[in-house]
Amino acid sequence: MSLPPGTLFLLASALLFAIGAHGLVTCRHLLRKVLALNVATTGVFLLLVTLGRSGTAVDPVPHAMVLTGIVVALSTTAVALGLIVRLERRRP
Amino acid sequence: MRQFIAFEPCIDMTRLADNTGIRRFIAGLPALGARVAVLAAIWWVLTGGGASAWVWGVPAVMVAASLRPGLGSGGVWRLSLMGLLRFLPVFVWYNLRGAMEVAVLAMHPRRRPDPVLIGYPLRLPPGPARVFMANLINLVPGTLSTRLTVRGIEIHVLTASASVTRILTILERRVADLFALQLAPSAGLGSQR
Amino acid sequence: MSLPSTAMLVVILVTLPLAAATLLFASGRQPRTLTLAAALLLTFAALALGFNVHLEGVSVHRIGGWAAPLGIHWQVTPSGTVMLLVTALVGLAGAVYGAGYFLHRPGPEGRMARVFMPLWLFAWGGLNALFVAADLFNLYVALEVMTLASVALVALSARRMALQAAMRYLLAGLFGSMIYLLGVALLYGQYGVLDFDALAAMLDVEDAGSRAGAVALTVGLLAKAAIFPLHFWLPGAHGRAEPPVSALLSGLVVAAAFYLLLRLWFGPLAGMLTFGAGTLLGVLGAGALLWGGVLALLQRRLKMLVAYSTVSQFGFAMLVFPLAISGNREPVLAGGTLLLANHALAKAALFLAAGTLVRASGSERIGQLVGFSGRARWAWLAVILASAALIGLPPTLGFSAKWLLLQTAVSQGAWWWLGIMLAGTLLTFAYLGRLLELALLDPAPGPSPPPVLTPALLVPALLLALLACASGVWAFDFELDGETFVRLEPGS
Amino acid sequence: MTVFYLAGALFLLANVVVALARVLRGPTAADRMLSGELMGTTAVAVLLLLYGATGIEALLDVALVFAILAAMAVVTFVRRTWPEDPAADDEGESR
Amino acid sequence: MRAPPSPTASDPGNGDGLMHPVEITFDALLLFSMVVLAWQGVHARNMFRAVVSFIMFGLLTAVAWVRLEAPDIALAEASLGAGLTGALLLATLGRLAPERRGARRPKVVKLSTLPWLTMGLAGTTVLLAVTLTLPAPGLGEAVLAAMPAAGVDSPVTAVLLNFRAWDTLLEIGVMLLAVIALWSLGQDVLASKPRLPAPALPALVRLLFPLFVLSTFYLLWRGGHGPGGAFPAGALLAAGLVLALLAGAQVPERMRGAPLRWALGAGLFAFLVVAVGLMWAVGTFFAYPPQHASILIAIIEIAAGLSIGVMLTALFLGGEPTDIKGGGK
Amino acid sequence: MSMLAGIVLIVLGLLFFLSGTVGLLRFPDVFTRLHALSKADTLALGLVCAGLALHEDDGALQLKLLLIWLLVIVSGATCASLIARAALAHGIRPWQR
Amino acid sequence: MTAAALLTPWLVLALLLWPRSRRLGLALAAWAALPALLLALMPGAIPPVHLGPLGFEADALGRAFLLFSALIWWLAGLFGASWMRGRADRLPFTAAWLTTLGGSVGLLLAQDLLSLYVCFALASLAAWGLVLAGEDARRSRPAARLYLTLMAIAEVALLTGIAAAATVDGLDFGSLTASGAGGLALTAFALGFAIKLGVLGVHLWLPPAHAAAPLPASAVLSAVLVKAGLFGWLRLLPADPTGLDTWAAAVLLLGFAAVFYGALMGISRDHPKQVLAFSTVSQVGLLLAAVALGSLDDRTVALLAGHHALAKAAAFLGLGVLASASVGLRPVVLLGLAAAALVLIGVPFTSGALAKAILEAELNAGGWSGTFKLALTFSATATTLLMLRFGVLALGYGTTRTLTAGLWLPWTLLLMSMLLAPWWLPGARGPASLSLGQVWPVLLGLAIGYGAMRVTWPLPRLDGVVSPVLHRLTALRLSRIAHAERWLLRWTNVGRMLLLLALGLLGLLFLGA
Repeated sequence: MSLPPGTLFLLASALLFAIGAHGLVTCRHLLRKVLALNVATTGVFLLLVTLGRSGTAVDPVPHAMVLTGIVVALSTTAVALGLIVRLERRRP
Repeated sequence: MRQFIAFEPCIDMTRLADNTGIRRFIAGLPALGARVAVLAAIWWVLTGGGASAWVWGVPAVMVAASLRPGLGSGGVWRLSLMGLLRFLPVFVWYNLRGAMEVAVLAMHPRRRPDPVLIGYPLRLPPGPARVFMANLINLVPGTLSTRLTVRGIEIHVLTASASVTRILTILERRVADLFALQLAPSAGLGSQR
Repeated sequence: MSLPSTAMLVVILVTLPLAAATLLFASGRQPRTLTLAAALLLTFAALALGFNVHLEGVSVHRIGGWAAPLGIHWQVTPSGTVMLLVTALVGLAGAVYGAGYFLHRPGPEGRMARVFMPLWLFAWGGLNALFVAADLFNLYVALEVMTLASVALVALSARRMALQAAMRYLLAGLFGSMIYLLGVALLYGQYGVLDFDALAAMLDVEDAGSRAGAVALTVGLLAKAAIFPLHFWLPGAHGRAEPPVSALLSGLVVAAAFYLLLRLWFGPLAGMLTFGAGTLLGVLGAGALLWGGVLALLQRRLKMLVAYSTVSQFGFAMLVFPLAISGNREPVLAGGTLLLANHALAKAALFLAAGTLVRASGSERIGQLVGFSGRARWAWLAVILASAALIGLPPTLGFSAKWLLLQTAVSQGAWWWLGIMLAGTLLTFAYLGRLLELALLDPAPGPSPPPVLTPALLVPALLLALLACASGVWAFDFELDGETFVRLEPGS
Repeated sequence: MTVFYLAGALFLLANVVVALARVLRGPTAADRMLSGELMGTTAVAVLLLLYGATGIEALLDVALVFAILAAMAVVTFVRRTWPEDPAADDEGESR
Repeated sequence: MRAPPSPTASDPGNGDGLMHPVEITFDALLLFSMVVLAWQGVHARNMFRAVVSFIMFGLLTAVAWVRLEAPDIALAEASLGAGLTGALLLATLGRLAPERRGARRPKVVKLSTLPWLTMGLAGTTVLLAVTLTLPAPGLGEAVLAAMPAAGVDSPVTAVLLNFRAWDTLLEIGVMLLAVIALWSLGQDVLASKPRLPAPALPALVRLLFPLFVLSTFYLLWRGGHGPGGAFPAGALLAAGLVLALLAGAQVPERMRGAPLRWALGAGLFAFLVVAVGLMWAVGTFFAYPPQHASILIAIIEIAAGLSIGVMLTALFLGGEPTDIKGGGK
Repeated sequence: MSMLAGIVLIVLGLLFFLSGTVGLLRFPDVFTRLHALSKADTLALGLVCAGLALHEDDGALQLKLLLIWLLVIVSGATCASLIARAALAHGIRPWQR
Repeated sequence: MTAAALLTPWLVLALLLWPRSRRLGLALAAWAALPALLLALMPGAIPPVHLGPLGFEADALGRAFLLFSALIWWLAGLFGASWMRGRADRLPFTAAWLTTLGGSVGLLLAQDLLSLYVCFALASLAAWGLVLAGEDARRSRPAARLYLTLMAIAEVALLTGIAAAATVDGLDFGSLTASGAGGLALTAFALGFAIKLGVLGVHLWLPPAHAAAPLPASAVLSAVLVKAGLFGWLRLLPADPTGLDTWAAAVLLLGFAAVFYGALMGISRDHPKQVLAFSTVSQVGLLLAAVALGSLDDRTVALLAGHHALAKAAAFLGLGVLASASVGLRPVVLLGLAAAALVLIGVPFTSGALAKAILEAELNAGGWSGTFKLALTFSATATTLLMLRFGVLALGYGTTRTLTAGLWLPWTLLLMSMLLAPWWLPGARGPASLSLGQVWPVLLGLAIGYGAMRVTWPLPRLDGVVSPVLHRLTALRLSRIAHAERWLLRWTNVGRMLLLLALGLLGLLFLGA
């Protein structure tokens, strides 16, 4: 077994990104879109950390970026969910 | 039996201002002390001690001991040490046995569960002990509490057999010991449903 | 009396909006004096910054005193300063307008009045942070602040259509940010730096991963800037939002995403832009120009027309790419920045005036707008002036901007782009002419007790439009001297 | 020893993957929720085993956070998604 | 007697050390199930199934962070992903009209180029990324070199609250902004009022709540020298508060209005005060004097942590708390 | 010695986890599946914790493992009740042979 | 003085903005052209004026055009003040009037490309408002739209030309002519000015706009603004047209084609304003021919332009006076109209005859073939026919108003200046001597006209066929576009686009390297 380091994670992150991006544009239900977006974002985060690992010392900057990204993603998700609920209430 | 831990009451922030609040606060001081002690112990477990940890720990424990989630009082937890000693082995044994039973039932190629709902009239007085008991039932062999009513408890039994009632009776007694309570007179066996 | 230092001004520009927004939110009331004081202070700070930059040129500030790749830098570039200045002007105008617009509205609009200003300030702060940022990830966060505030502002109008548009906008914005972040990840994985200067120094323009990263950054920003085939979220969001909100979104938020494109491609990624890629971006611009123009021509609602005109105008801005690849970049970039500034002022004025007209008419349909009468005439005047600026009639800022681009196209012999620009200008003529024609020919009577149009609803739009028209003289003069004031790459 | 821990974690992971079938099959929402709960408990165990393998103490904290939040999803589910009000009880396909 | 960390086996991606087959299998299985769950989370026929799948996906993501030696992220993912995101999604699902959350009509499978193209592009991108040729030093060394002056021992905390504190400030801003945005939509919608729960739930919350508070402080304390810090701490606090709300608690009446809003704004405000105060005192934005760095960072961390807790709870509430008279207590 | 005991405990725990999963898949209805989870899995986690604690020599860490287990037990037991109760309230009748 | 001429219209315009000063502004609007007139009449050199980057100076060519332009602006303004009295849209009309006036004066004084362009744009676009103010909305609206469309094209063409010229030569007129602008600039200027001038082929806007606009507006449109196109042509096209030589014949041909085409179309109309409009198309053909000859000096061209401007303005305004005159006065007014018609036809002792004589002389001097001379001769026949048609229609023009001094006084002044034009217009040399060659084509025309009045007019109206078809086609396309937009707004397609875009961009980044 001589996979280059992190290959599996890179592959998975690409798949997650693809699934999320595809889901975002194809799904009609808004909740699904939000979930898809989160999946894709997770893919990007994985990519960021995996790519940031190839140096010699552990690089904390990608970790910090992902932490920030996670919080941002959660905040935006909350807003999206709030909007979905509001839209639901104003359904004609 | 010596009182061991008393969790309630603690500071009710919303009532701190009025007189009764202060009086209650003073009355609750020992309980608060017990709470602080337990939380401090947990803090030690979490941090592994050390001076810097206690710089944070003291305020943390104070805050944790004094904040309440605003769900009203659940009653006083007065636990007895002897009761605990008597309770623990029973619990560990039943838990192990319950898990074994489920495991066997799940893994055995032919045996299937034969579930039934029964009612079990609790003899424990209402309060934390009842809730404790209801949760405990989920961990012991073959039983799952579904509803806690005024009269008793509704239990889902995995495999109907007489041993269930026996186990429950023993368990109830041990819980009573743990909480230093007296059981009400027996109300007979649970009825099949 | 000397001006505060550039660093101090930047700190004021980026933190004051956030602080004021937090204060406003926390206090829960709508102290208009505080709001307007903050807006005025920000405007003065931007003006002072513009003056400083004029004197001193590009300056770089280390946040926290940390050196190049570790810490975050602010870079005050001349083009960024132009954007900061325009943001301040539009921001101030919008704040005044908003204070008047949301006043005295019963029902849920009371909530609007309370929430509008904090959100507005957040958006303002995000924009300011974006225009001084020189760090890939910091830009991401600033973009998110801007996007989220914009979405919330769109949703402020609680009608279902607006909520739907807000949702679509949110998803599109987040999608764009995510793709942008993907690009950041790829570039960081390659070079381990986020700072623009460090990246520019290390960039290997032949490298595949870097190219992929650059593409991701670009595509994400294209979606955020609603460039032609990806403009799906814009008309709804801008057309359905409340007028001051539309002004901010159309004038500044979209422009910020586009500005970022310029900043990246003519900053750290400068060496990577090939002829083909630039041409593709130009083709997108051409598509946007024509498509948006034709659709604007087809709209029946005033604000939708203005919204599609935004799609079209950014197509014009996209032509910067093909023009800048072959030949002298500086005038083209100057033209691009001026175009953004012109669009910000004129479009904001147009939206603000449109809001006033819609209120005066009680209808959004173009055919049912009140005519050039009463106080509405001031709004019409703003519309006319802003239209002139958008079309690019002399002596507006729009003319100066298009002039620079046209001249470049001519000197390069780029007849194709020249033709596109001319066609786009014609389309702009057409849809704005149609608007003026319909409104001036068939003035509807308007609601019988005419709504009170306070000066707050009239003056900001008029001043912005006047500014867009008048500043052209200055900008043109400035440009004719051959001195360009737009530099996207500091220190180079 | 490390390999033992890792193998244990792998075993647990495989276990969970098998249990995913319950999420897919349902039939009630509660069944799916159960699967989620199983996943939570197993994740705690996996983290503990990974801690055994690597010795990074922070993993214990992660496990602790998982443990303290174990009830979160179920409580929300019971209180919000699947309210006890029978009138609102109309869960499409999940019955 | 703890097993000594073995460099070959504990280090899936690091440089020349080959990974153990068990590790590779573990990673493969982990990532495979993540991908499956992600697909389910997006495309499951039943909406509830999708949400549960997504929650489980979040759990596994936390494990994946552990595998990537990012315990900080794992902590945040655990506390946010397992706690609040799930709660938010489930609560939202509960607010959707039944026919909207139920089954999706079986879709006619159409041959579309879109998924394949998406996958292809993503794959290409990753292949490009894999073929990275330049040595990517990253900022690890730079961070290490700057650590003595950072005021904290944990590199991640140092990056978050010192080297790149401006990002973090803006990010707290995003969170506050999200709260304002949600509140601007109207009053709390997510707080439906089902009947009082079984006594077991309040009992559980009463028992757990002090632990939540304690763990919050623990994570704050940990943040100074290890994985932890304001985000996971705040998330944990928020989870505790949300749990209390779910168990039937109400936002205290005297907390409503201004006090709550000030609590929400406190984190951003503390950040701004420190940052601008340093500008005033030292002359540089966000430049901590080394001798005061740790105390200043601690202040920010506490304020941010508590504020994040309140903000996340507010995000869960989804709107400004309604007047208590309207409540069903 | 404690090394070996720990390994045994952990292996036992893993087996209990397996049985819980099998139960979750094989049992006929929600209630029976709840039995499988609430009993087998909590015990399994307890065994794993105990096994790890045996491999550990720091008292605080051992207690931390215990704390984790206790937390899972408390949550698991309560959640089992909550789900069962909700299922009943939802009108799901227990499966009977 | 230059500054006063330039700025007065704008100052008056500013007065209109406020209700308090509005009455004053409306009253002064007619007089806003007076400073320009004074400037044109002032002797000696006048220093240039700079407004920001824009430079203005009253040089010889500018003054030549300014003289008759300002006069007409002033008189038509006076007329308009009475004509529009009581109309609801008087205010926007006056605003448009003043803006057009400002631009019109400015463009005659402009000393660099930029100023010229700015003023052209202002004048042409503001005149849109003049067309819009027409009495019959059903006619004026499409006319105004058509006008704006073509003017927009002209503006864009001019902008292109200016940009192209400025890139090569800078913005000054001097440097421009010295080195000769490139082909692009030349083409663009030609197109732009041709549209403004209403040259055959791009004249589409002219007849409907002239016919639809209110009479005073028609007068300035036809008399001044069309001439501005000619002015631009004179200003910018190289004085020594080496490049023009080859296609001078073509332009000449185009000019004469316009003469007869205009006449032909004009006589098929049934409204006097329309006939006058086509007469403009026809006369523009002559002007074009004069420019194409290339050897005329600026003052002579200005003379030709001034002649037509005065006559056409007098005709338009006369129509208005006629419509207001009481039955008793109608013969007098008709007499005045007849005078204007005769001037246009070019009967001896009028400026028309002078113009014909000049053209003829130039044709001879340039050695052009007899065909063109013949055409020039027959142009008088064509004009006669047109004027006959105009006279017939004018006879039936209804009386709707009361005649006021504000209407007849300016007209009378205009008539007098028209009749005296051979003496006072710059470059005038007194009336040409009487020649038979100028009389017989007119008589021929009268004869044909007399004969034709016995039969109906069989000529088809081309524009009635073309525009509905165009409209259909565009409507079809537009609905397609709306449909396509809906396709673009769908998320799935957004995904596709995004993907294609990313792939394309990536590919091009690799390819271009």
